[in-house]
Amino acid sequence: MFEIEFAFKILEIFIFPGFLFIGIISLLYEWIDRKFYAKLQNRVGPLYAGPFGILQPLADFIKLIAKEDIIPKAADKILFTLTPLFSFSLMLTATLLLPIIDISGILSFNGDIIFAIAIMTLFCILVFCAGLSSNNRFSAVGAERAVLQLLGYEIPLMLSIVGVALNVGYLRISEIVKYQSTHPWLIFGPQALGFAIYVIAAQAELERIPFDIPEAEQEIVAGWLTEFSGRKLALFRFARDLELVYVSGLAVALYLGGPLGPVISGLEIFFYTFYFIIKTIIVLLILSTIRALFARLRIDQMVNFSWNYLLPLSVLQFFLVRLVI
Amino acid sequence: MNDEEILNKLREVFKEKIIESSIPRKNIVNIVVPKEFYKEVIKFIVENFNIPHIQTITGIDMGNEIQIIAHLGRSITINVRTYIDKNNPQIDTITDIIPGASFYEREVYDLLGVNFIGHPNLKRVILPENWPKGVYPLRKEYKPEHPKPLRGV
Amino acid sequence: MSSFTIPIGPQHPALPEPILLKLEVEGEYVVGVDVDISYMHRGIEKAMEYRNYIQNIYLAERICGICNVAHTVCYTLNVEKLYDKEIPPRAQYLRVIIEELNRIHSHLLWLGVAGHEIGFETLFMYVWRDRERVMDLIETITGNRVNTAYTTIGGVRRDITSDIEYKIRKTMDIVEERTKYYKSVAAAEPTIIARTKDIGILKTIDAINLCAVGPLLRASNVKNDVRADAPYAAHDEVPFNVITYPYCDVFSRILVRVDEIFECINMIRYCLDHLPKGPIRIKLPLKPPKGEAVTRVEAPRGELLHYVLSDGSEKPYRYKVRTPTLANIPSLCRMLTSSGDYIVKIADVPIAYASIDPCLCCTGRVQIVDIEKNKKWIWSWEELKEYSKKEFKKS
Amino acid sequence: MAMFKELYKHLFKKRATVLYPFKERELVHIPEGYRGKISFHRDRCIGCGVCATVCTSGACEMTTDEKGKRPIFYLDRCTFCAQCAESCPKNAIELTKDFEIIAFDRKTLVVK
Repeated sequence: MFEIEFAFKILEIFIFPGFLFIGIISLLYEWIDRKFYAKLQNRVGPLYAGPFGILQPLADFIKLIAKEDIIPKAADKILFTLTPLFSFSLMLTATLLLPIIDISGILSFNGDIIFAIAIMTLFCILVFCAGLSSNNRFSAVGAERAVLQLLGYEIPLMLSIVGVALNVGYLRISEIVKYQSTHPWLIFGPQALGFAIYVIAAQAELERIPFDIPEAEQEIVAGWLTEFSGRKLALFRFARDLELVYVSGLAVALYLGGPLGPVISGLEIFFYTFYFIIKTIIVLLILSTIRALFARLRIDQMVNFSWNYLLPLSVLQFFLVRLVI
Repeated sequence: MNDEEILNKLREVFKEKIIESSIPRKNIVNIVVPKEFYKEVIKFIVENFNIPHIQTITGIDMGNEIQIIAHLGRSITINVRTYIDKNNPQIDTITDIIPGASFYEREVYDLLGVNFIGHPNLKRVILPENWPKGVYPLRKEYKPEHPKPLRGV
Repeated sequence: MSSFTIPIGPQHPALPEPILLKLEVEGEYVVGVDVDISYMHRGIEKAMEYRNYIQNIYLAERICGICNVAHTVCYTLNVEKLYDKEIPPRAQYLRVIIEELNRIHSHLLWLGVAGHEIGFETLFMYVWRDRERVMDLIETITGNRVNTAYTTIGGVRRDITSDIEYKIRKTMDIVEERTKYYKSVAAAEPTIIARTKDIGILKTIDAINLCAVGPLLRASNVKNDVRADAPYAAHDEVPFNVITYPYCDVFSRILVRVDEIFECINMIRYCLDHLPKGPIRIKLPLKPPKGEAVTRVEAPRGELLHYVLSDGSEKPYRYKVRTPTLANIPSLCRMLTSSGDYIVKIADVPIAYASIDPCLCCTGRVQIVDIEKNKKWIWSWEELKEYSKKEFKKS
Repeated sequence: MAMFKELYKHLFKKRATVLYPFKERELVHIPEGYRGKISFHRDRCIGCGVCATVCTSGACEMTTDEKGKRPIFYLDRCTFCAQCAESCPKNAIELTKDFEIIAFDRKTLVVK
């Protein structure tokens, strides 16, 4: 019996809903993001690879893998080589926390929500290392900006997530999802504000307009990514896609009731997966709309914004939660 | 102040220092001065007619000498021109009177080899850094290698 | 804090054309700037001395792709002054129409680029889509989208039929509506205001002293426009307002350019209403008489000056072009340098740079023939193929 | 937030892009009088050589064939200014509406 369970666990981690599944939907989400963004701008978006260009992210990935991999002479070679690998594996591990086919993810333990927050910060620190290790001026400025930006959005992000934990009374994602199966979804209530703060902070975490300051193309070329090429760039981009899934999946688990919904018994896995995808896509579309709506802020304006508005709002939300309970 | 008043005033003040003067078209005033008085005349124009704007400085290779024209003014164009020796092309700078003339003087320096005495930053502005010294593209003796387009397929 | 240099350019995503801004940077603050504009030199002034006056129309047009009409209008007006002949009024009106159309397309292009520089991709996409209507109109009138080749020595080359006139009026209505919308967006969108207000300040006194021209000068609250000060073509008959704004920053440059689009639209409508009848061009001989002429026109980027010295032959003895961007570069250096309370950050450099609407291919015009003595600058086709094969095998 | 309404209006609008090279070729509108590829009428030409004189880019060169002098056009250098067509006294040169002149070999871009 133990062997079969073990084999199932392996299958879960590697095939479904583990690495393979996550990898496929992360590429799919990149496509949705690009296509929707293009649609909002009255453009076409990816078009030629596959039907409606659906294979374009995969094609980009393969193309980058095949390209020449350049390590600058002045770079710190070990760090420069390892940061893409670390960030990719970090994000891959993080996605195991997401509840997809069940109320708990593949990885679930008490206090995993703290782990989930830590991963986001850790990714930013990897970005900083990547920027510094390439020993390029643009990268250095980009890395510096990434950390400054982290100082801006990290605390509101944490407070909004902690607000959820406070509401439910557990520091465990599966418990939060379970709570929402008996109660209304957390977004209906004082947590709506928390959701808004989470989405804005997530946009900063993902470094997308209006918070794409660390890789602002027009100012510092590609920011911390400037020197990366070939496989390393491919891994970073894949890590970004995985992060997109992770961030939106976390939003779903925390505020939108996780993968839960009306099901026909016996087909739970199918329905849960379906609901998960639908809900994450909704979050994704919100993120894409924000991306199309704004101009990029300057780094000092971003930090000002989050300390002047986001932080007081998240503290307010914190108190609201206390009052309601 | 219209063009004729300006010309009369200039004639009145500088008298024989102005070699030649004319109004070829409406609102254009041409005066020719020796290079010693070039700066003085421009200073007078800038201060007395309230014309702080320089349109550009044109340098022309006239064979044995180089002609420098400073086009001043906004609504009325005053062309102050002077001739300098081609073998020893030197003239006073006017950047201290009009700061905006800096780039025009550098351009003339770069392309015709005119030395503007007193310019704070007389560097190359258009030619590449490794362009040979003493070769000035806009002088007539400089013949480009490919003045005509390529021929045939 | 020790400072270090960040090179922006000659190749950089924010720069459509090669320029090198050597920024002296302390952290995020820019403390000094050095500009190198020598990357786009094509030797047009020298090349003009080797071509006849007809050929030079098209060479002058290629000084700049975006404001090419301003260059051809300036060139043809300049050469016509040598002949001292009266140009038919209908041609002058048609020149105004095409020039103002060109200005609309240039300002819309700039608005899109400004959106792009502050990371507002959506605005960029929308503005450029609507600019296409103006481009299509220019194509209908002249036969080409960009290089119009419309004005020629002695008049213009094509007439406007009633069919085209109807198209122009219709498009003008659409463009006016869209521009109104973009103005409301620029005035209401907080991120645009945050990124452009009090950025790239050029005080009125500095703008005058550094001889700034065009929208840059008008945004610093100086009422100056060549079309009003020294009218050319039919501008003395066509009424328009000179737009000025007093804020002296990038935001005020946006407003100046957007408002100018409305003025252009009104001027085009006026021209269509009052288009005189008659011929559109007169034939002039190939060789102009001896003489010289200076002409200034208001290009979309500011005052453009052409100077010609003719020695009576079929080629000009000297042709000089001073483009608006060169005139604005001293002002740019002032804008990008922090001094006292005024602080420039790296993030502000692209939009401040873009706010002068730089056009570097206008600025450089000198021929580079050979840099090293033994190396051929112009390669034959076979040589190039050989070279690429060799390089390919090496790698 | 100023563009929110506009963005969602465009969700239901057709894209502005024309999928030109592979599909929707019929949507590419070429106006009358477009200056495209040159077509040359040998029978009208008198070999005066004005076109070669006025050509800015040296795309037009004079040669001789069995009927006498005639111009030859190199489209890879042509700037499509139509000055040659305008200067031609016999209207032997015309600019067509054909704008697709991409070729693998420069030799195919010669109008004889």
